[in-house]
Amino acid sequence: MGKRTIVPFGPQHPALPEPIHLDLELEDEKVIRAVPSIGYVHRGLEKLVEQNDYQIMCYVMERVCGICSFGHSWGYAAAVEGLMDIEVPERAEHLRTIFHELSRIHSHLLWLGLLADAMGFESLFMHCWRLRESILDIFEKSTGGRVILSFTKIGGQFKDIPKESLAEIVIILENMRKELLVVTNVFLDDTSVKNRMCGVGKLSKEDIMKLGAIGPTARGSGVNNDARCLDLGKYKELGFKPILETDGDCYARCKVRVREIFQSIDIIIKDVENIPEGPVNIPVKGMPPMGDFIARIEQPRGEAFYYVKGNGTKYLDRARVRTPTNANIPILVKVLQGCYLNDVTMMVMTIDPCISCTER
Amino acid sequence: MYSVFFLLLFPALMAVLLLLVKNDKLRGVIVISGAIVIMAASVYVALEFLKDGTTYFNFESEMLDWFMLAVELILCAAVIYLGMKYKKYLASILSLVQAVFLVWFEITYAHEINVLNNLYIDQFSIIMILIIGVIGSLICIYSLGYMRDFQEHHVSEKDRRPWFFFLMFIFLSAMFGIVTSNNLMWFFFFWEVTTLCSFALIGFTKTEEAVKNSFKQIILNLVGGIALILAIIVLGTQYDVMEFDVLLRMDSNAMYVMLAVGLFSIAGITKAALMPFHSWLLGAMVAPTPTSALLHSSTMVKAGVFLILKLSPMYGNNVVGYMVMCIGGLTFLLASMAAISQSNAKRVLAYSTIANLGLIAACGAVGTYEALWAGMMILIFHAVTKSMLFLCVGTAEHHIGSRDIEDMDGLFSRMPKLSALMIIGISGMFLAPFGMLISKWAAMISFVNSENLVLITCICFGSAVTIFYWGKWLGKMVAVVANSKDVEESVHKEEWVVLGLLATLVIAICFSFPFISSEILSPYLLSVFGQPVNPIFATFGIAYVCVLLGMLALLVVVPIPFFNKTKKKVRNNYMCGVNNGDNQSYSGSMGMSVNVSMRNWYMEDWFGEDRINKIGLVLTTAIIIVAFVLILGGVTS
Amino acid sequence: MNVLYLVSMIGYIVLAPIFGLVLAGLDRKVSARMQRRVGPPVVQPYYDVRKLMEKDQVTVNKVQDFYVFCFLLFIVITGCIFFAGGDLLLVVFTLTLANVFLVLAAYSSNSPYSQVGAERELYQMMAYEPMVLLTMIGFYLAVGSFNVSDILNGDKMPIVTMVGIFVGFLFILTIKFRKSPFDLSMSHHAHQDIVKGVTTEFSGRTLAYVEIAHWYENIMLLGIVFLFFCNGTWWGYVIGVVVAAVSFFLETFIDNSFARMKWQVALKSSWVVSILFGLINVALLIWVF
Amino acid sequence: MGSFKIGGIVLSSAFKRPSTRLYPTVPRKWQDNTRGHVEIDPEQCILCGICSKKCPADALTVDKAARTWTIDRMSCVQCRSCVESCPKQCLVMKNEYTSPNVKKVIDTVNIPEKVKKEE
Amino acid sequence: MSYSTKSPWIIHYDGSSCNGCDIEVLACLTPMYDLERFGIVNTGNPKHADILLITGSINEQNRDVVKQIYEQMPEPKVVVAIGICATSGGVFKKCYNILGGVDKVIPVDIYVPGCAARPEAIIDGVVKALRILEEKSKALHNKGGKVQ
Amino acid sequence: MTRSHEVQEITEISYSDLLVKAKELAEGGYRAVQICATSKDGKTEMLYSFDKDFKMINYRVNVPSEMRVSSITGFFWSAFIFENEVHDLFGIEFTDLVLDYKGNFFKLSSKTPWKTEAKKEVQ
Ligand code: NFV
Ligand code: SF4
Ligand code: SF4
Ligand code: SF4
Repeated sequence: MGKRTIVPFGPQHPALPEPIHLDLELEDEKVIRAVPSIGYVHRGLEKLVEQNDYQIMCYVMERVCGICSFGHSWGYAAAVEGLMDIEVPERAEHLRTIFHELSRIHSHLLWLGLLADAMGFESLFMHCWRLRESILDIFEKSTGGRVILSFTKIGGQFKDIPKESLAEIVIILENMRKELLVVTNVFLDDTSVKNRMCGVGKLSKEDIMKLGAIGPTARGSGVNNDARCLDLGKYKELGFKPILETDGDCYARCKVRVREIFQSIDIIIKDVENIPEGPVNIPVKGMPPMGDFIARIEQPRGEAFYYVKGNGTKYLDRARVRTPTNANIPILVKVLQGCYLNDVTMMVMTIDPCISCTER
Repeated sequence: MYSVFFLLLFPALMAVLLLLVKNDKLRGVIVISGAIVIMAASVYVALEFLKDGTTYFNFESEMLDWFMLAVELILCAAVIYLGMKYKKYLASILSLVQAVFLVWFEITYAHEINVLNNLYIDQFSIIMILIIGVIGSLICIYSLGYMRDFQEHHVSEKDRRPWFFFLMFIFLSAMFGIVTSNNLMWFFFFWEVTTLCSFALIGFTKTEEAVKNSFKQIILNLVGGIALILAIIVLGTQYDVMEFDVLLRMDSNAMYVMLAVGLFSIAGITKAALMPFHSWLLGAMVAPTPTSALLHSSTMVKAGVFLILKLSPMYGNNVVGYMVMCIGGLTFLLASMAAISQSNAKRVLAYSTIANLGLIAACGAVGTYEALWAGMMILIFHAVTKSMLFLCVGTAEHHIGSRDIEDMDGLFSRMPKLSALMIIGISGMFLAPFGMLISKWAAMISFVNSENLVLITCICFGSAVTIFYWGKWLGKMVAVVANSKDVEESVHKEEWVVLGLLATLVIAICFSFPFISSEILSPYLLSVFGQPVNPIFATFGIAYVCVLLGMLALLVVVPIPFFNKTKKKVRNNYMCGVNNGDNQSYSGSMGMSVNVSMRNWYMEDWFGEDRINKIGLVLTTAIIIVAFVLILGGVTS
Repeated sequence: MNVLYLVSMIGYIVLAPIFGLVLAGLDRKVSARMQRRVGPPVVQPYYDVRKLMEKDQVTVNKVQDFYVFCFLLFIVITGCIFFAGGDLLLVVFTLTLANVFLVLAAYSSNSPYSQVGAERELYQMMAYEPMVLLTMIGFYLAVGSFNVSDILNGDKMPIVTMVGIFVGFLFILTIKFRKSPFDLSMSHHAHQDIVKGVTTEFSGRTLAYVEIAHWYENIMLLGIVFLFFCNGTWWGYVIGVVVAAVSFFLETFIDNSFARMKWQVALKSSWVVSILFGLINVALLIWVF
Repeated sequence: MGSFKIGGIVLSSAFKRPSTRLYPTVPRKWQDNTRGHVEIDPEQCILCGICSKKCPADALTVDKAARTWTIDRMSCVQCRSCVESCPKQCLVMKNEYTSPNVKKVIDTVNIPEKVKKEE
Repeated sequence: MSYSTKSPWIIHYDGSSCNGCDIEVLACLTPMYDLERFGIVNTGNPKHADILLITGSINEQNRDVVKQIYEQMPEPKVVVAIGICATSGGVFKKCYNILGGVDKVIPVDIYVPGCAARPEAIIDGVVKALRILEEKSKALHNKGGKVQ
Repeated sequence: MTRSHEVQEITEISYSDLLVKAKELAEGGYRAVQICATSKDGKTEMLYSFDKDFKMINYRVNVPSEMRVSSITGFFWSAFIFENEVHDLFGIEFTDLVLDYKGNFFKLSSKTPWKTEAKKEVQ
């Protein structure tokens, strides 16, 4: 009986939202070995720094990923601003925080939908994505784009969001919260959903620490490495506390994200109350100097790392982004071992690799 | 009457002859001609006695009795010796116990009992004779080619084929004896001979495993043998009875009768490899395939269920009835489950055999004419189909070098003809228009009619499980694997002939089952139960028979327009877009080219052999103990 | 066999696909509405099948078509036996045969997804088969006959003594309709870890056959639901039809309200249900009623 | 047991109006900010070429000699970089997107010479 | 009227995209836009699909994948390139690992511009693709099985 | 006006110290955040980042001229992903890489595209 079923999983696969490839070696339905392979999305966009000046590069950077695009533009801008020693206006920083949290909500809702889809729960998927549309409407209304916002530039934001619009965002979010409560409750309480997630894909605290996993994956196992605890953004002022769960299974990871949605709503509402008036950008002059700079930001999927290296011209030497998924692939490899075929999608989803982020 | 003697003696003669012949060609001629004669003789006997119904022969000979005793004692001595030699003392002890009982009984009681008829023949015997005569002989012919290959694979060893064929033919002889003995002592004699033959056949290869398993067989079967002799002793000492026909007319609710029937049942259960005694049959799989086919499909184990079916009128709603029903039902359910976890084709077949024997036994134990009808039908279909499957696996094994189902990937592309036969065989075991299913259907109806909840449960769940393990095997074979080589040329002619004949038989029996039912089974049931019925039409109605036969015909006709005639373009399989241009491999991770490989489910966690066996052992042993406690306590119904 | 049964058999052959497709269409429409969508037109399944027929015919090997055709053929035969008032056990066995053909078709393609799908399909058969058999046995015990025609004209409503079995049957209907908690081997809508399971390698006409076979099968299964309410009177029939329709939409509702469960659950739960509802009900039928 | 949490949503949804925007039948109203496509006011353009340099997707070509301003509609990513950087503010981002097409659309705008002279 | 246009099933492949267009395609299937109104089902299996929606550009590694998916789709079939990446490579045009738009490896029937392509644009694109599908379907039946 | 960046702590260490430091950090419970390579003027410099409780330590290491670096995957298994990537993009060999994709991590249209400047120097 030495044989095993070998199932190629991806890059094109209906249950996989993204082009990743796994060779799954199965016995019955148990995964004995899983070898991942990526590279289907690798574009090499970091190398575009040689052709785009550091300002235009911001547009390129936000196209690292269409889901967390706002975060990418912020992270990159923050790194360049740090390098050039630019102080960003207070209001811009607040706006960034608000939009970043909005995109977290949209990303988590998108993720919840895909999770539901991965477990064959079509109607839940539909309802999640229906709710997500209201966030996209906010985006479109305020920035003109639904997923790629092009809202951030070096030195601040392109435009201001008027007070009324901010108030409107709050109203939309408050309305959404009610429906969200019902929908997310399904994830937390429904028997069939729990059947798929509880006890599946257990990751201990030690695993997480050893493999350097981050984001909700880590927080689901009780490890706090939420980069929002760092200085960037207005989180400290808003009294941010990371959300931690301890079970370390798919359910815990899902719960972290569900709770984060509500937390983000709270953060936004609080921020809208506190946002000061003022300019939203400052004119940027000069070139990035010699030297390098690191910025870290908490993306929906975890901490992202930005590194820029200037050389005194308008072209940077190096712009590097280490995205959350990149750090989470090892844990994915680990967790796939010994699960069942029908859990593979669960595992992949709850660790939530975003391949276009990973490969840039 | 002489024709029956011929049947009993001729195979034995052939056996002795084959023991002396060393030349391969000559042996071939003898085996084939002998087998044909046996086949012809059994058909002749069948035709001769079919009209007459039950016939008894009073054939008495003091000499013969002593001869039998002598042979039995020699055999016992042989077992005792071998047991000492291989340090299997349990076998020696059991054999000794048996011998003691036997001698004691012979000396004290047996000679005072007057036996009216030593031999008999009725419709049931006819069926058994046909099965043994036709299938058994075909297997002998098949063995010729198979053993030639076998010898080639084991060149270094001494050619012990004469011994092999000797055993095969003796076996046939003994089997004929079992199904025609009315004298219980005779029955016992033939019974022991089959046990010993099978012992020798299982140990034929003399490997360590073979020896171990052969002793497992002999130990378990000696338990049965002791039960048998005890039963005879009980009957003899209490009622002065030593004849089947007398026994069958007795009131089974009398305590000692019940005890005897209980002991007979134990003997039947051991021989039929029902739980808790089933493990010997699995061990028997080390033997050359024809042996397995002979032991498991048509003969040895059939002797066990033959006994139980024969005793059917004694069962029913009484303690032994329930005991055998529960054991049969549980065996059916549990053995079917265990079959799921097996990838060795022969073991799957073995478990399936155990399961079906359980079902047959359960049918016998229900004690109604419907159930008996179903049981006999299953017996017939099972014998034909299973022997064919065993032989198919044997042939496949010699050509693909493995008896593992996992290696039968796309067998359809590699050995198309053999696969076609195998597919017929497998479908014959569980799919609708084929005989097995018809009989299962009848069994189900009879179980429901007898309102036995345990049996209803067992058959419902057991059938479901059966679908799974046959289905996945079938699936393995039909998979179309491109670029595979045809390895069928080297199959021996004898093998083809036999396989072809068996396959024809499988289908022919399906078509002729209304005939078998009305001409053979009904008269028998009438004589046993005294009810003038023809169960097949009572339970099904002629319309359904037509429907089934129609379906069968469809299955023969429908493939014709399809095979190799599609005009469709053939494209590659879908593999997430990474195939390497064909269906054989795809480009996987780390830049490797990964070969596609497929494995069936075995669900080891749920249906693992050890787990199931443990459950079966505990349950069935408990049932037996409880039953005997009840019987000895005087509770009979 | 009387003429009436012949008529109903032909009626089945002609009308079942029509009802089947409308039901399938309604299913999609209602599902869509449950998801706050507009959904496709009700006759969408018809368009789908016509489209599949029109497509360029492609296959992965030469024998697959045969198996799929047999699947369709035997599903239709099953339905015919049922609607001609035939024997329920025969219906079950023929249905099994048909399903085995589907499994073989999937196996024959030798593709990993079909293979896993086929395996799961067999596994599901193992899960629901006991309950199906118990249902039929229940009918026999309640009405005294395995014949649909006798049950149809029986004078008591089987459901009265077969509530447990009815519940159990509804449970496995979820598997048979390939609806959400147990759409393991192939799913009509939702995405799946094994692509399209058994139907992964079917395309064009072959896929259309599978669709049509499902229409036939669904109607036949609803026929069994209907049978629970027959008592030989017209109002019994009306109740039967209504309940059959309701249970179809109940399945749609369930489909939309459950995630696909782990595969282990399918066998465990359906066997537990078979024992809890089916077997106990059968026991009651034997000993009490 | 916390089973069956979605039943309510599903059932009530079945009787609510679908939330679908019936797009092709009911045309979509755009937000003011919606980024659709870039349009030029040829009167204003001075052919300085800054926009083309600032375009991350290389969608713009400014040909001084031929006095044309060309946009490759199937390359423009609507980033508004050109709009932001045009010194004459002659580029605007319009709401409507370039409609899908069977071939790649390239729009070339002739920049009238006289306008520039007038300035 | 060919039935292909009444029941166009799609398969969606995400090439080297940024996910922006990818999720917009998915959004099209969800309640707000609901492509199923047109009978569209996201099959995820090339063997069942009529329309191939590709988002993102082509790189070295997914080139064969795209080609293979396209080949495994039975005729008649159309390809819709969604988003600027898929039409021309967009901002990534100059990247070392990007070969360009989808038309570099398979014939594209409809280009849907936008970064990200809006759901409305995707719907427009698919509706236009249906017309092409219809023509191809006719051609298939007239010429006895040969398209292009 | 705000300037809310974390403290930048980048230490330059010599290549020979790399494994020592890595071991130290691994034992201290740090996690590997990233490995970034930058090539300039034919030289490649690597930036290793580690983090523990929001305290990030960065080491800058200049790659030896033979472009072979010993892998830190012995201490930080998860770093295989970064090292394989750097290997494919920059052409740096890692010795003792625990999970070595052997250049098949990415399938690229040109080999080691980031190594360009080194090539220039060779020319
Ligand atoms: N990984 C990742 Fe992203 C996120 N969140 C990030 O930087 O999604 Ni595409
Ligand atoms: S559009 Fe503006 S930036 Fe472009 S060439 Fe004309 S004036 Fe210069
Ligand atoms: S909007 Fe952006 S991509 Fe489009 S032309 Fe302007 S600068 Fe280029
Ligand atoms: S076109 Fe834009 S949004 Fe779409 S994939 Fe490309 S970069 Fe992302």
